[in-house]
Amino acid sequence: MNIWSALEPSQLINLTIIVPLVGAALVVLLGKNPNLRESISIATAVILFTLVLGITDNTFNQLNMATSWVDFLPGLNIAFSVEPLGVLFALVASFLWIITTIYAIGYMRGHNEENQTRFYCCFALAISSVMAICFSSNLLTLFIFYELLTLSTYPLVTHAGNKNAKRGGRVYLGILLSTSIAFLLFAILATWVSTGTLEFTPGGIFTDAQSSSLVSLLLVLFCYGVGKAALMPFHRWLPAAMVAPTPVSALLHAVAVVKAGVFSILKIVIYIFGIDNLSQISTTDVMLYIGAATVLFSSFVAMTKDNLKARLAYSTVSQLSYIVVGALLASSIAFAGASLHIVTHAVGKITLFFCAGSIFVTTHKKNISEMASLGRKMPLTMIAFTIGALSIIGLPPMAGTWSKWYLVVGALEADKLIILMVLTISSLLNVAYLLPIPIRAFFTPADQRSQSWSWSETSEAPWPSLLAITVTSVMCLVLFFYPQPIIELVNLIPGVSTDINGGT
Amino acid sequence: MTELIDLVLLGMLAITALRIIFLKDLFAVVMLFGIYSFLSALIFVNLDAVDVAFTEASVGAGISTVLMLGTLALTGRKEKTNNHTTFLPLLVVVITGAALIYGTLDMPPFGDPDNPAQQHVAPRYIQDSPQEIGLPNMVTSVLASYRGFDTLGETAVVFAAAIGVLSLLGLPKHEKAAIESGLKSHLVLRVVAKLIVPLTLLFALYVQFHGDYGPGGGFQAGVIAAAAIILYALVFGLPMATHVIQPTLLKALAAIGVLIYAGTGFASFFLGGNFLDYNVLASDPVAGQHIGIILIELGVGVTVFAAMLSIFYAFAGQAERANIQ
Amino acid sequence: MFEQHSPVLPIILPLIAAPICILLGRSQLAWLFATFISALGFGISIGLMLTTLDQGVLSYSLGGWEPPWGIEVRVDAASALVLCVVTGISSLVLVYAKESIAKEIDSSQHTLYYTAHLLCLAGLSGILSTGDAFNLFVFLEISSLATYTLVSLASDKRCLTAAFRYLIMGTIGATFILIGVGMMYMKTGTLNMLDLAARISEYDSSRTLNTGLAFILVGVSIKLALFPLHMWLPPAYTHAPSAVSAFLASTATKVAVYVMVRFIFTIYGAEYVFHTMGMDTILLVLAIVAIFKCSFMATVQSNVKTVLAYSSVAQIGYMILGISLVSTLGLTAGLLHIFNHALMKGALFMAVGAVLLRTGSVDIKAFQGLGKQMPLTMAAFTIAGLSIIGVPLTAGFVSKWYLVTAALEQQEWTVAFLVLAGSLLAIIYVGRILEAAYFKNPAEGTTYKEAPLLMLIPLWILVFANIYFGIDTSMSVGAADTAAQWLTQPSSSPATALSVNMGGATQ
Amino acid sequence: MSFIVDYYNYWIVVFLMMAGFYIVISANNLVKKIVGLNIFQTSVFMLYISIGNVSGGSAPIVADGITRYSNPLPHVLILTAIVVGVATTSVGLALIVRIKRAYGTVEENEFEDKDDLI
Repeated sequence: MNIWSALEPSQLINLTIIVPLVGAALVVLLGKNPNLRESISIATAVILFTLVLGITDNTFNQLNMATSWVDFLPGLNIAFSVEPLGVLFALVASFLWIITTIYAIGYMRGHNEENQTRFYCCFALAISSVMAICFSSNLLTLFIFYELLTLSTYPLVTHAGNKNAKRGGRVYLGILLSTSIAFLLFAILATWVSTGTLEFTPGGIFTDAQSSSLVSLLLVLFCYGVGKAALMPFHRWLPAAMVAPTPVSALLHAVAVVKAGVFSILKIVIYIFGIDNLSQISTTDVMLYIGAATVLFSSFVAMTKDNLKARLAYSTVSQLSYIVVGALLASSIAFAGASLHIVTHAVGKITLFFCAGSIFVTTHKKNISEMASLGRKMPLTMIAFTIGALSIIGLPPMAGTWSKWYLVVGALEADKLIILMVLTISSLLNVAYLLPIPIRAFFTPADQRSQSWSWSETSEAPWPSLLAITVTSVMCLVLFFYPQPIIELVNLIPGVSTDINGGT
Repeated sequence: MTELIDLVLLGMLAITALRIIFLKDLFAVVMLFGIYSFLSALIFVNLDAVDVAFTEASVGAGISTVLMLGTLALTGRKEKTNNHTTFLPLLVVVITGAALIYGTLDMPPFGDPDNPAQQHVAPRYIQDSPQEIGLPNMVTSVLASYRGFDTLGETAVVFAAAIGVLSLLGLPKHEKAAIESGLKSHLVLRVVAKLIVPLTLLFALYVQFHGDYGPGGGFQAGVIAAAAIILYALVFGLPMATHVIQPTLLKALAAIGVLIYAGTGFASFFLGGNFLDYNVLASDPVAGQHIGIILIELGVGVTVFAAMLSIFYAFAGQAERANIQ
Repeated sequence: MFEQHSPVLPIILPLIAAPICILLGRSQLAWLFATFISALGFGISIGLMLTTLDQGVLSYSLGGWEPPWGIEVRVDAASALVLCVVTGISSLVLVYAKESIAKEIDSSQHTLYYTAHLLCLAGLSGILSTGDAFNLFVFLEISSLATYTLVSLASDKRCLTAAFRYLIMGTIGATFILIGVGMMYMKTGTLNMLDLAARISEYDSSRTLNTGLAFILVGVSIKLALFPLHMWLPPAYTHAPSAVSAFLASTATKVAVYVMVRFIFTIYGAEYVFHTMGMDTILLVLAIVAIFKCSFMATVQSNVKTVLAYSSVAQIGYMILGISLVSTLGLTAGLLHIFNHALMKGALFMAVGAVLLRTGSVDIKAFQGLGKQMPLTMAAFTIAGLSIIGVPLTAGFVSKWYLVTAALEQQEWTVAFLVLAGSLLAIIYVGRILEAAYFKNPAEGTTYKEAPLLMLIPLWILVFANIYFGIDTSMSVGAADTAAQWLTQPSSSPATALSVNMGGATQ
Repeated sequence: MSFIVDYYNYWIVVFLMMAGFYIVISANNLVKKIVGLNIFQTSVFMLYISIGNVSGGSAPIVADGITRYSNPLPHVLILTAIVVGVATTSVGLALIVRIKRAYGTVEENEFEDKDDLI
């Protein structure tokens, strides 16, 4: 599993950040030759994934990996170290990058997009930032790459370059930069001034020396400061970002960027506040209920959207809040559920986005109302869509089952029945806004003629895209039957366990 | 007695200033300003500041007034009435004035020899400078030696002003203008001017080199010499003047004056002293001081003469242009 | 042999070079010579910086007369830091100027431009190095006169009214400083800064000294364009030639901030200014109003140079805010922002100058589509713009970090939040320009070439400096921190020959 | 009474300064502004010279039989300041000449748009 065992473990971290950068540079250099450019993209993605696998292997072997780049300020440096939660996220992001690149080749060519070099280059830059966020060992490093991620995805969001793209980009950048500067940076600085450290430390860094009101305030600031987690009312950027080409929406706005947001919240909760201390903070419940409200409210909004990508976007907002809720339940098992949800939601939602993109490329249809009887034309795509939707809803035999299960158990353990109800209602709402799409595609005839269906009717998306869709939908199934490695990884997170009552 | 004269002069100044505020005729305003300058020069004399009085008279009442008149000739002599609100400026002035009055309440009494200002640094200039520098005029000693760096800066300011005016207005080309200019038709003026100009130049030289012993020095001398040429230009016309002293030469002279001054400073470098340390210029420190002061006063004189004259040329050149048009 | 004279060289080299430029006559020669002198000054300044950090304060007696009788040039870490900024920016701007002024200034005046630039540089260096309060006034006037000239060199007639307004305001400011220095002299009998400090500390409070301080602070505030005395700055920076805007925006106001620091911390002492007079609250409020009012003004301008000018006033607010926090950390933040802001604003104005050169306009419409047509220039503008916003890995982020930390250290939570909120406005005004550059299409049928190499090189040097000092902060923060420590606790600065001297002088 | 004798000089000087300052900020005509600036500065010079005055002293030029001299330092400072003043004046006036040529007026309220207002 670890083909990089010859290298020193800490070098692996550097490589995960640098390899995508090199990839980006090569993409720019080879921009004139599309075949070469895209081969490089895939090769980089594959290398990156093997690197992350190597890191995963080392993590299971309890090897410490840490590296420090520069001393930014006295007592504060840009440094990286590996911990299980980060590995989990890195695995998801790097694996799905391969798939997305394959998909993107089909999509971008099928759609004859312009500026493809810029697209692949920024994509690699964004992944590099994501890796740095995964392995950041202090808040400063996290913040720096969080901002770089925002900036490197901005050109992707505004890829089309038209008026809509500009408006979307404005909202995107405006909300993400504003919240991060006004709240997140403020919270980080306040933490720095009051505790003198920003290191991610198991059990948290706040002690009795900090007043409880300060810590409560900081929790709110952190939750809202991480605008990428799309907690209401700062969720508007995510639907706005849907002007981007679908591969971007798929990877970044269903996986990398938004997950970087919730990942940051998870990391802050566990390593800055500490799960155990969470219940003593007065604002935890406030944020918890705001998260719960976001879950419900955005599900309702999703139901009203006819545009498929917009509906998926609001669904993402809702699902992200699951993770926030899981983090703030102050229960070890809920936290495990939240961590797992990063993985399961990622494979489920990326499948849905891939399908949406394929539909758009093949039929140029954006709206759900136009998709009647699409199952005749794109049966494979629509089957994949069904699988993804079931996973998001959390029905067996799909991956989403596990994370929802743990979240529900966590809510019970924390004695928060309201949250339990919210989770249940939200699952029903998921059914209500996701399942009608495949049902409509398969069972509503477009017109009155009722010929029997034959293969010749089909016109699927280009084969690379189809391949990607197949892989992710299979993943949804595989992760249901074989979730063990992931769960083991989650159990390595200090203070987190999938066993009831915190395990042993 | 001194106090009484002081009081009377100050009263006259106050009246002049008030009149200037309300007058709309700019020509009168500028003339009143000249009077204001002269009156303040008198006050300076009364307060024993003879060098300052000399300078104020030649600069404030002389050069500044001439330049203002030159400007008025180009811009018109009437200030137009305006509907500006006077409330805000008045408020600002009253507040500033009140702050100053508040500040005066703690000031050491006027003229008291025991004031801090007279106690700390100044006594050395009064007691030791005649020995250390060897000059009777303490003002020159302080100006040229103890605070010679200030004076270098001052020379640079004059040079900068010349650069500024030249870049804004440009120098007149020295060529015979097609039309008659100046006041050549007035015989009396011509004769008087012919008499006065050389005398003034001679006086300038006297002021230049006598500054060590009495009031005067490079700055005043430069201004006076410039005034002589200005008079010449006024009577015989700018083209004649530019023929005598070419504008490009003036530009070079202004630069050379600064170079003489700074060069003296650099000479101290090479002779092992600090910048502007004249002691090292000769074997005997006092002699060295003397050489140094003569050199830098020369630098000041040359720069001021050239700068003031070229500024005048620039203004006069504008007026000439306006006349031609 | 010049080493012992190094404290005075940054002043007199440009001072003597200016008349030589006039004598050289040809503008090409003048350009080469001025650039050489400026670069030499930069080298000496860096040397001074290293020496002061290593050995402490350098003192040099002009004319061999020991202070307080003679004039002293006194270079400490604070002076050396700003000196490096001024000479460094000046060198880059001079390199940049050759191509830039070719279009903006009439060719007959190029030599005058270089001369005025050198005079301005000499004046600014003099202000930074002198240890004498009156000498400071003289150098202030040299730099001011040169500045008025520089501003008025542009071909647009509006530069004239801008320069005139600047002249009137600037002279009022200088005269206020003169009044203040006079009042200080009246109570102490000395003009040397250290000597003044020693003698002022004998007074608990004195009306004359209070008034003197008030006049000096108001005068300096005009010079540094502190809100609401900033009205001269936007037109001056808007209508001046681009090279001049780039130079002034990154040096002139910074030097004025330095003067304020000098008067507050060295001469009067923070105790007197902030406790006895309660100036900190006033400065703090003005700084915050400046940040918001002027950032907002920047968001509604259509002339990009005006946008940058208003942004400058807002950024000056940040510097003053650092000072008004009355702590070593706050002062460090203020000094650091002087350094960092020079890097960003210099780069921004240079980029705009390049646009002006190619398109002939600096209206925001002129930026449409430039992202494709002048990619290098606009990339530089983007990075410098991100630095203004305070995005991580740029110099601007480091400034913000220190400012907020300093505010939080003083338990000023609201202030800390406002500092960050202020940068949100920067997102808007920078974003508007970037949107025009990257999303709008250029007007029909216009194609512009990339800026000439001689402009791109200094521009990109500044951009790289923005990134470098955003990542490796040891140099900039180290110098600012040392400077702030010495300013706030004079006793912690290494003993020097002069302080021994002074013991005798103040008897 | 001695209070008044001690300070009348300063007070009148303050009045003169403020008269000059008022002209600078209230005048509509640019030339008049410059005149005001000169009056303002000249009055400040008087403040300095007053500081250096010593009752019963004489001009600071060594002469036999005189023991008490006025303070030469303020004189030196003001010599420099006067020069600075005339330098500023000449540049200001040159600007006015150019403004007149460019705008056709030197009255502040007659400039074309708000941006040009001084």
